[in-house]
Amino acid sequence: MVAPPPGKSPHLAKLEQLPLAEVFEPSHLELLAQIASQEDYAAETTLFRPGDEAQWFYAVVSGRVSLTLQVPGRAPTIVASLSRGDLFGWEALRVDSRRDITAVASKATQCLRCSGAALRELCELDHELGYRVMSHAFDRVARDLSDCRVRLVDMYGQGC
Amino acid sequence: MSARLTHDGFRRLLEQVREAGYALVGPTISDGAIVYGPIAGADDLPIGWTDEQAPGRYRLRERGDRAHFGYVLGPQGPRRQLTPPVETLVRIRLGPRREQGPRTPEGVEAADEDGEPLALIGLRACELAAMAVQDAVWTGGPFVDPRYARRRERALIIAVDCLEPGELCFCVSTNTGPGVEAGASFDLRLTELGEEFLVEVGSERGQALIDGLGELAEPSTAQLFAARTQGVLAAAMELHGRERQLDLDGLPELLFANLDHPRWDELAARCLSCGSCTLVCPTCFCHRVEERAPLDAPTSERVRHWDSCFTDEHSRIHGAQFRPQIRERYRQWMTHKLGAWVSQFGTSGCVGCGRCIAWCPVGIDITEEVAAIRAAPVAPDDAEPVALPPATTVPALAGDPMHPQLARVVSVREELREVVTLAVEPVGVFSHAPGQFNMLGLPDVGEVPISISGQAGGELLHTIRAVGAASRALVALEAGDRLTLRGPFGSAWPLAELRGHNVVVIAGGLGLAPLRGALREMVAHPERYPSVRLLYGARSPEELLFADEILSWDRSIRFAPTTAPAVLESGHVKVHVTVDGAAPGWTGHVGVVTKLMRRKPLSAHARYLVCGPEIMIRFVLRELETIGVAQDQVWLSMERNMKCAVGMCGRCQYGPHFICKDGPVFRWDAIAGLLGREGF
Amino acid sequence: MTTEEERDHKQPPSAVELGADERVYKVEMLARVEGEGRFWLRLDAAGEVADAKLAIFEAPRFFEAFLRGRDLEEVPDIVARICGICPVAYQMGAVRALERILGVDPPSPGIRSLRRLLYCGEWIESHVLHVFMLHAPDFLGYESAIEMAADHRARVEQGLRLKKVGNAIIEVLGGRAIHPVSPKVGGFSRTPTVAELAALRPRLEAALEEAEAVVEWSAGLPMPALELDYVFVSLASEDYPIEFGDEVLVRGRGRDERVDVDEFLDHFVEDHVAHSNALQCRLRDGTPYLVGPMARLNLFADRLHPRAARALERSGLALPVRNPYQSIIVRAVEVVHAFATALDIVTNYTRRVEPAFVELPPAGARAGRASGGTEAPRGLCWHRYETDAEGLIVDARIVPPTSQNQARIERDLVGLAPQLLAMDHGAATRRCEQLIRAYDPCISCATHFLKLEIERG
Amino acid sequence: MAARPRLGVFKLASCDGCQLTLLDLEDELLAIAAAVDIVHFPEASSDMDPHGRFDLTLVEGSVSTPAQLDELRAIRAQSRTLVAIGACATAGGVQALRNFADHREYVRAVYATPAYIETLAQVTPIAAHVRVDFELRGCPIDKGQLLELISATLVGRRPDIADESVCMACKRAGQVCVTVAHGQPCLGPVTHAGCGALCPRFSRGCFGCYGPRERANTEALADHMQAEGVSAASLVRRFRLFTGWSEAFRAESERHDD
Repeated sequence: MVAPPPGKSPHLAKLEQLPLAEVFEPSHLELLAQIASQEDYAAETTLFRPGDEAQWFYAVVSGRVSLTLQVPGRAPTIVASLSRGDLFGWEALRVDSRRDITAVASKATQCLRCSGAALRELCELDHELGYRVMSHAFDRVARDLSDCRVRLVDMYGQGC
Repeated sequence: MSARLTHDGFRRLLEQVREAGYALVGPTISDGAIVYGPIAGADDLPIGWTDEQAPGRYRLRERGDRAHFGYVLGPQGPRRQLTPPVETLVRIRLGPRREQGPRTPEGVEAADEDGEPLALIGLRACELAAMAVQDAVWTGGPFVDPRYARRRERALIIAVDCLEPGELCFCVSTNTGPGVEAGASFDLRLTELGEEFLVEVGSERGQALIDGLGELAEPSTAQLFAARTQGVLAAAMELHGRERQLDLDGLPELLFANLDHPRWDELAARCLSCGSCTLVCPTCFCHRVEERAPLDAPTSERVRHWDSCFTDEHSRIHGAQFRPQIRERYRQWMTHKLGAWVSQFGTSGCVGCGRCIAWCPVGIDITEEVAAIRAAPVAPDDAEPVALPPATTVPALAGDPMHPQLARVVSVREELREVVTLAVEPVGVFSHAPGQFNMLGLPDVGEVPISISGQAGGELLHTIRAVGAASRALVALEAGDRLTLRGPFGSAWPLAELRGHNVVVIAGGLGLAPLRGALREMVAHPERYPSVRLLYGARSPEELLFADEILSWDRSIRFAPTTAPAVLESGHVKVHVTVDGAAPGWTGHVGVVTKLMRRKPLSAHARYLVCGPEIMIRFVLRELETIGVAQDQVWLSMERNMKCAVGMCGRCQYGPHFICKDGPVFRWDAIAGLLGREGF
Repeated sequence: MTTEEERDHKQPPSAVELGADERVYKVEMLARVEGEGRFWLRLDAAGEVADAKLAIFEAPRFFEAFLRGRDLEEVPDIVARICGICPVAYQMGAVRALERILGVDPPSPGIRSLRRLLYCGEWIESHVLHVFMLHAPDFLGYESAIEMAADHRARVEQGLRLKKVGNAIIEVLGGRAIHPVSPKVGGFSRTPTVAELAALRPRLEAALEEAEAVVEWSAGLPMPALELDYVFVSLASEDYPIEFGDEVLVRGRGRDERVDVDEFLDHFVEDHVAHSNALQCRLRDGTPYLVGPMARLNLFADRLHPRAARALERSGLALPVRNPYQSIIVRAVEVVHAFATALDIVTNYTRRVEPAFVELPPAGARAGRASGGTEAPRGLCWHRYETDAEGLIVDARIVPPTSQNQARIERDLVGLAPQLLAMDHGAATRRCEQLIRAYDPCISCATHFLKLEIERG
Repeated sequence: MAARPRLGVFKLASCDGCQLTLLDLEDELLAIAAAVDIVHFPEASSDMDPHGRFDLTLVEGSVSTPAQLDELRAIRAQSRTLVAIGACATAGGVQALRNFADHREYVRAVYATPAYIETLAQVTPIAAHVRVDFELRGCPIDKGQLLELISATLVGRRPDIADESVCMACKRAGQVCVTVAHGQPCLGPVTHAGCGALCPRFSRGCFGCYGPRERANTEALADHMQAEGVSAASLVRRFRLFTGWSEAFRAESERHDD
């Protein structure tokens, strides 16, 4: 187990208010806050685009982030929108991975972000923390996957 | 009063009946079977003939005596006479052919009146019981079919006791025979004893006929004893002793608990799904309604045809087939006949006549199938049990529910691509409750159920998407055109029950239309509905229905970047919108409606109204379950193949429910066991 | 032979290099005939016929092969499918031949008269269709009866009305006008009740009167002059030949010849010619001959129903008829004969014919070989079957009327040639097509008997 | 007035009976001719335009020669709504019986003069080659259904032609079942309705000329027939008739054909 470093991170308070705080011990939150930084994005700022190295892992504090897919020859489509509490940029949890989607702040947005490498290292050091990060991540990804499946059937397109 | 009647007396009785203005319908030999058909008199009866029956087998045989009713049962009961297999409901005068699309209606005429009243001769106890079942279907509910009612009321019934039940009879199991009980609905009852009949009078009409025969001998006690005790009771005892029985005890629950029994698969391997059982069954009533509008004919007709739950068409709705497998079709028939029937009509749909066994081309025996399931029930799976609600009791409505009015299109508002709202002006005062639907139609193409998406003064709003031929034709109507309208039908959103509660409305796609009336009501009355939230999902921002109106309910939201981001003080209504995908610039939510539900903390104590495609409803309900919302706090609106809209055609059956009559708005617990189940 | 070359046989010589002053009349797709065919007539510089062909490109259907191995009781259903216009002709020919094998020929007088009634329905339906819908527009200058209806609506409606009565007869007896279901070896699966036939009577009476008037109308149509020499061939019977007859009468080569139906193939031969998917039938010496209404009337006018005989007399048509265009009048006369015969049968039907069919010998005793002929609307239709003991078909031969007339049609085109030289090309081509149409050729029938031999081993 | 919809009638390998059904609509023919422009119908009119655009095309017959295949593709290319009419067009028809001959033997088949004849190895329904908008069944098709088809197409709705068993029509007609009451084998339970239960009305079993209905449980029917004494050879012949090349009937006949 890794002991939290002395001194409170300035981001801990923000982190504690996010829904993900529920799954972590206070000590874990402190550790996470240590590697996190707060970023403010003006509307229309692009956070990353396909091909970029997947360096950062994000949590939305306020505002909105749109994930957009660009299919050549077609207008770009927003496929998901993220708001307070949502996590994104999961690619950063994998080693040497790249982005395959565009993330844009669709209005003035504040995020907490941490480096994927730092987070992976932290998880490696503290398996209890690692387990919670990964099971939380799994829960969110599983829900996203389920939502995606629902969208596959283009359900609103039916009669009714 | 009872009397004795010789063969000659009986012959004179029939002559009298004919002279009294009745058309005689009685058993007569045709194509190698004894069928009910028009007869001229007693000579046309199958005197001296009987029938031998076995599963999938029927043969005539000479008896060697002069018995007039010495046979068991023909292939079809009097259902044929009371609800003809093909019957015109209304005629609609048509306007001129137009450049495009169907002709519009100009007048509605009732179909022709019947001719002479019928005298139904030779009906057995099981057939009287079947008639009572059909009475419940056609005349016992909130709607009355005037055609059936008229024929039934006018028909003279001469019933006959069964003294020699057939091989396939099991009426003692269903308590519908073999003797015709004194209280049954007959004008005269005959008991055939050798060369004469005992006749019992059951009505004034019957009495008058007997009186017309002059002085008749009264039966002795010994004769009465021979008829009732030795005859009927002995027949009943014999039936009791037989192997073929149908144990009705707890049968609805047993069948609905065994929807996944392997026996259904075994059945499906043998069943031809030909529909014969349903069309020989004296209580089946399913039908389809067709538009008959031949080229350039000046009128079109709405015609009903006997249909069957074994046909493809019966459970089809623009492209979707709810019961594609034979297994599901047979299961539908049996669970309805022996199960749901009880909750719908207060009686089993089986009267033990054995016709479905005899006339099944491969001899499937319903009693055997039930026995097999009863002998080895499978433990109910972890799916919710199917609730079998008591029959709905709604006050009767007057008039012919199949007779449409001609309503005028006042205006057409294009909502979305291929979606319009028709403002329609009905004739006379029209009142409805939000959630109900109307049947809108055009005589060249047919009728479709369309929910009422609002009422503005005398104008009824219907929001329609062009998906099938009929809806496409409706969408193409213009102001001033006329269409046929029947309604309002179905259940409504429980607005009264919602008072004082926080209400969450979850809608998807066009599912907002049936909810709009309720939402308008709640928006207008903050004092009754302290908090109203609408979660609405659509495919894209362009496909958000009623966008302007939604905006007016909650000024804090904005749909499109063009809308000014002015945040007004929100009232008691809060609207959240999500889309499946959007072009850049959209600042609203993207994702399915269930994701939106997770994002907006929802209360376990609120009341929920849900409408949208069935698949969305299922996911929404799963989410509500997670939150811990009780089933009695959720109402949802279902869609199926509504055709008659009054619970008579059988097409929109959903387990024990008729969606048109018991729905479309259901409380979750009523249909929880059925949602997402294959074959329903 | 390559595919290219093969096709050439059925193609008109449009691509063929024409010599100077050669003339070609051709129609790529014959209209208002049943089935698909084309013709061409090529005249050389001297105006002599170089080539006259009726090419039938309707796809062959190999019926005789399908029949092999089928139960003889299935034959009436199968042969009906040879032709949608004259299914009854095939059914009746088949049951005659098969009943002769089984020794139940005819099953009973009642069944025979119901068969004649059924056949009358088909004659009416087929002839009326031809007279009003297919042929008459030629004489009045229309492309179709539908176009003709714009100016002659009452006439076209009359045709439809008469045709409907013909169909009604078939429907009462056989269920449906096309491929009726009741005819069977040994009789019918079901015979009509007295009431069912009686219901036809008023319609037949009215139709008969109308049909008599049609004869006069047809005789008044403007008709091209043409006189040709024919050998006439028809089934012979005690009556005007329809559904029954055991001999074939040949007239036109000196003394009348009579041929037993069982010896038909000893006197008539079928050949496969390159330009046609149908077999061509000729007399053994190669002479083309004519079957159909003109042949029947010329041979048996004395056996016409009196009302038809009177109608013929009133029409002024002189016998023997040798102008093929006049066949429209002959058909109209036969329609009267059919209506009058049908009315007699219906009037005399006072007891339902029962049993509807006679029992056939049991399986194991059904072997044999026999022929049967009937007079289809278009002429003699001849069948021969061989069965094994179980009653399965071992061999089947069917000679339909149109393959018999095919060689004769080509000969007619040759006979027409001298008239064409003086006409403009379009008119001459139309005249040729009209000549072919006068035969009411049933091309779909004609093509279905190419033999499919399977070499085994 | 807008141009009338253009109707084309074509035939491939067939007996002409289905297109004759159009001419057999004696009471409605002139009304149809008024409502649609009959552009191509060689059996009825010499005014032919096979190259037009067709709003409704009726095709009779099955594909049995290379030329027919070319023609069919050309017809499809010009047609808005293409309807296959009859057993030949929808199931191959009686001529598809030759498909059951052993193929190797078949290619060595000898005709009277084989070189003159061109045929494809197999006779096929038209849906095997081109998209078909609707299949009107029957050998022959039913007049009433044809009229319904035309009426429906003119107003843009799907024809109200139920894919249900012959038993449904038979029972509605009040006909006594020939199987149950007379022991006659009958294909009615597995056959598409439309004929009005004609054969049972004429005291005989259905022989399947409308082809299989949806969910045709041919196996159950054949097993039952066999139990009642129908031989395997007879079962093969019963399923192998005018709609014998349809998937359901073909599979069933092959199941009994050793």
